Amino acid sequence: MDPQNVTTTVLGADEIILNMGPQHPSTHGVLRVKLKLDGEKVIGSECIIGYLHRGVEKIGENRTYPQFAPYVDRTDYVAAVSNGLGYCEAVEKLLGAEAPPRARWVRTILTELQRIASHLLWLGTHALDIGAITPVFYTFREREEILKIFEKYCGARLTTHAFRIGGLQYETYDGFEEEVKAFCRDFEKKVVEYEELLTENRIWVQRTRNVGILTPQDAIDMGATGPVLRGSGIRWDIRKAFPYAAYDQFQFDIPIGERGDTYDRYLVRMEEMRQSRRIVLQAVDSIPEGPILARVGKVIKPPPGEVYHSIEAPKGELGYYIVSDGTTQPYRLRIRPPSFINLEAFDKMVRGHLVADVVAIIGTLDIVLGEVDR
Amino acid sequence: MTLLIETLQPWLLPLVRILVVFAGLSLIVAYLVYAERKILAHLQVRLGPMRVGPHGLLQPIADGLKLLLKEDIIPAGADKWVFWLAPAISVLAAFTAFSLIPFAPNFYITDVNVGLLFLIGISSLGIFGIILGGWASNSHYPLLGALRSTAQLVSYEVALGFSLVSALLLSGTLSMKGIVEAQAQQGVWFAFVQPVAFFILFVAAIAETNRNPFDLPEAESELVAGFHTEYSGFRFSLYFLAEYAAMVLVSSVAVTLFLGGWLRFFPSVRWLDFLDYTPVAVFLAAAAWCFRAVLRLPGTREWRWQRLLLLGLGAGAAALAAALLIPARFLPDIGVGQAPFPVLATIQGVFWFLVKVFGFLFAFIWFRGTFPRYRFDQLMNLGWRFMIPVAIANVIFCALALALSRQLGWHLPAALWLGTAATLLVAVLLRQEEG
Amino acid sequence: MDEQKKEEPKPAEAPAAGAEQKPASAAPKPPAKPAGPAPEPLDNELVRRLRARFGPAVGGATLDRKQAIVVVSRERFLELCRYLKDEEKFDFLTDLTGVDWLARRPRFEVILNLYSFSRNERLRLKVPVDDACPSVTSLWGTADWLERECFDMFGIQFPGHPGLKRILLPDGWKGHPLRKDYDILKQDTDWVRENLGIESGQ
Amino acid sequence: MNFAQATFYVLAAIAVVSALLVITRRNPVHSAISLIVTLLAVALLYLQLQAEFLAAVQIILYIGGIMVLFLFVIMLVNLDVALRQEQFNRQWGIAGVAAFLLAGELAAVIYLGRGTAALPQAPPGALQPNTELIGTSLYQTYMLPFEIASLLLLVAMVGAVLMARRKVS
Repeated sequence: MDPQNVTTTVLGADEIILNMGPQHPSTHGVLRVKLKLDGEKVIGSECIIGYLHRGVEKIGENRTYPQFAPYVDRTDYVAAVSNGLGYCEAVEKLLGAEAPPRARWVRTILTELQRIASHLLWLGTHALDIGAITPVFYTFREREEILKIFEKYCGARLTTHAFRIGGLQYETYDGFEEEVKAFCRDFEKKVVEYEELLTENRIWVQRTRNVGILTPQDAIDMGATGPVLRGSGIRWDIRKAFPYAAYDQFQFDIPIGERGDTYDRYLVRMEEMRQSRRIVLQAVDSIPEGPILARVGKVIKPPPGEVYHSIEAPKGELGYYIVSDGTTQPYRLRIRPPSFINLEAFDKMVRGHLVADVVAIIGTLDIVLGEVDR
Repeated sequence: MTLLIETLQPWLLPLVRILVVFAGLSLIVAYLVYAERKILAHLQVRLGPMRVGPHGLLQPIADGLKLLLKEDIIPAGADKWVFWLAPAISVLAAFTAFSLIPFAPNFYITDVNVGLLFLIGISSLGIFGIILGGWASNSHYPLLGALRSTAQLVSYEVALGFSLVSALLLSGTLSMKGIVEAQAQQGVWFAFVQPVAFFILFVAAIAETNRNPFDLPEAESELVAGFHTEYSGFRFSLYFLAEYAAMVLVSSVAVTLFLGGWLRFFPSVRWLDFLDYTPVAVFLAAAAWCFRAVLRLPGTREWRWQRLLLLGLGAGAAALAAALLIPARFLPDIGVGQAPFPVLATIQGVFWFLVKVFGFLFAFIWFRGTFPRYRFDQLMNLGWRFMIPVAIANVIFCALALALSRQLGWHLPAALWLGTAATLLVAVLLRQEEG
Repeated sequence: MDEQKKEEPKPAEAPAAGAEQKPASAAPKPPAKPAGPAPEPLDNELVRRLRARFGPAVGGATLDRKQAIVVVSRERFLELCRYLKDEEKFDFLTDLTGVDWLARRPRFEVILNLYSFSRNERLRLKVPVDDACPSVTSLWGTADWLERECFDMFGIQFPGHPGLKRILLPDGWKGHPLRKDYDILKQDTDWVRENLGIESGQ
Repeated sequence: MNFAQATFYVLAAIAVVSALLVITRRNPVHSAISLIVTLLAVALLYLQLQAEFLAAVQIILYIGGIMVLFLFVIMLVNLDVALRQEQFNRQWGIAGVAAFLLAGELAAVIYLGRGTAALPQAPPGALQPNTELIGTSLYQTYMLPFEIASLLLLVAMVGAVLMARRKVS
């Protein structure tokens, strides 16, 4: 009963090539998508990326290990803490060092807060793309509280550079635990608030159910990780599979979806925020005393060799593959960007849907172009 | 001189009315934008415009000026004439339609015996503004936006038309004024005996004005700005004006047809007659609020102007309240009959009308802050597979109820309610079939 | 931009050996910096099975920082990948990238990071190549963009790839920036001048 | 010439000129706009004849409904192709002659029949409730033809839908 489709076929009107982006409100930065349309139906797509390419990996080869740490904040710039954690742990592994317990606990807390902040940003913008203009203000209100904690801890809100190789950059500030707890206490009610706006909303469900379905087989084939993979029903999380930081100490669940559609990914991320809160609460109650920095020496000079270390970043598996030649600079530094690889599944998800679903699918992939393009 | 006045005599009063209506409308539209920004802001835990004037009250004027002074850009590949013409059509259609709205028993521009039909006709011309604007821009986004809105408007106009029919059946006239009078005479607003029609009208009105959750033609996250993507400055402001004027228009139509137009709440309940004095009470309350605010302001020199302004506003409101209560014998006959307070009686209608219209507009804004956006096919499904069948069923049952009451002497409201129940049954069945 | 000299840090063409993910033998963690962890030979079930099946195509196998690395020759690479995916259940291609060993022959290494959900185990494959490496897009959909990126950055060809073209850099760009002989300050000035209308993007 | 006459001539001129534009414009959208203007002018003429209902229906159906769909379709088909096509084909000479003959015939008929067809002046007020009059004549006097006409339209509609349907494979 779609009058447009009917007319299009009968008159044999041409397919339209629609260019979305790189300047488009809902391509989340400078993604450019070329859509082949039949009426409003997408029959093909191509992502054109690289508008934000800054050669981060090349820079990595030309900086010493500590010098490069701030750069990783600028890949996925809405989850800088997670990036920093991944990089620092990778270099620590390369060195054969391990951060002391206190550092690992604080790292866990901050990283989980960062996951909440990243998911909040995703939720707000995703809802905005689908036309609900209010949640974004609510989510930013809570994200602000997290950013305040970051700011108090390390002086920066976005590109935090919170950790350093071997442990923490700074000792926690006075009242850190209380503020984190206060945030967690409030946050429980706030999640309910978002869910009230969206979860049961007929239009929201209609717009996200059965949109952008990614089957488990496809998800694995396309290398999807993080909430995208879990939304497709695969219970896999690096925090459980290869525990890092202090995750093996805490209890939390890995939510998964059933159908692999946009609505499932939405539910998965909402539950992940709750689980993150749970982890933070456990961690903040048990921060051990002790040093915050391992003895890694003033000059970071890992022995020759190579390492691949990955963490469960908010967007998915964030991996660092570092090859050392025994000097103070990495010989090769590769970042495995979750956004980049998740975005690859876009074409598979978008075919057969309408233009309106394209923005829903871009939103549900939760990409950050700084990381896609590096 | 007298000759001139005599020739102009038949034109003078209508002309004044036209001027008043259009000036008032422009003001209402400008402040509707402000109200929308403020209300949305407060729904979203922020403040909204605060800079221009106290609480941003002059913001609409600043915005208007800015838009007027901006460079007028016509895209290179655009069809200049059509590009120029399109926004004008939109505005013209939206504003002309107001000439048929009766704001009060004695305050309207014209009353035609096919008023409602004309109104639908004129407002349907507004589509051309959108479709031609989208086409003339010679760009994909506007074209898609225009196609979407055409399909949407044409579809929802059907449901809208059917929902109007039941009001016509009940009142037996197409004249807008006649419809309100019929409601006064039958002692019930049609919304209470035709709730389904009222609901469909409301939903279709949102769709017709491209408002959330049906704002697909200008869905900014998908089509940038839809049909007016390529428009800027003055032309853009025309579209903007047309959109908000259309909002006021559909609210006015809904109020006239289903909420008793200028009638106050429960017009036939005698002991509620004191409600007639609500305008006075409102002005007095405004005055009281101003005076209280003056008292609460700090008494220092730098607040002098604010105090003076508030005092002036309070005095003005109080004076208006007093003016409303000028007894009849101090005034020349202004044609309101035997009312004890002629000024009050004149203001009454417009006051209640505006109150109801603002109720509607608030709902529009509230929806925008609450709902996500429908997808195009969902919108079409909703329109064609649900709203139109239900609207048709409602018309049929409404006509049946009327026939029953006329031929067999059934109690009319009861018969109508029975019809409504039957319609709701149809709606439920349709829903189930879909789900 | 320190060029890689003679002293290859690492196993690449190192001898055969084995072990696996087991923390058994390898890499304790002496916190002191100079010693540090070092690569050591690996000889486990998987490697043995691979050797039995593919013989000389399987080069060195090492365990570096508890991570299994197997060097594979280009010729039977695709076959080996299929085996790994179908028989050994390494169904997830985590990452595919390259390393430029400027002085070595073959010059490049293509690195594949495989993961198996059922075994919860990672495996790193290294394919020494000069200019071309068989594409694995037929096995893992992920490889599409990753191989394009590898081509973009290193200029390694992937025969069998459905549409090998640049992905991060503009299509007309000259040079492959992650090669070691591509200075960090270098850029395709002609392209910049032509397309951006400026002298330099720095 | 009084005010009413002046209005009539102005509207008639607009209708004729825009009707000419409809067939001479190269761009179909411009033609459609001209057609809208023609229809609008005709609607205003109805209004002048105090046939308000007819005028309103003309606007709603022809302009608000049909013309919107016209434009809709025009936008969906590829305009560039249409623009490049010949607008007049080889038969236009013959068509012109035929049109000329027809016009002559019409003029002759009007000229010969002058006086016989003079309509009596309608009594004032007779046309007042014209909505009801139309309703009565449509649904009572001419019930059968009306229903036959609507049936025909329904058939046409069903046929169009059937033809437009995608072949389900």
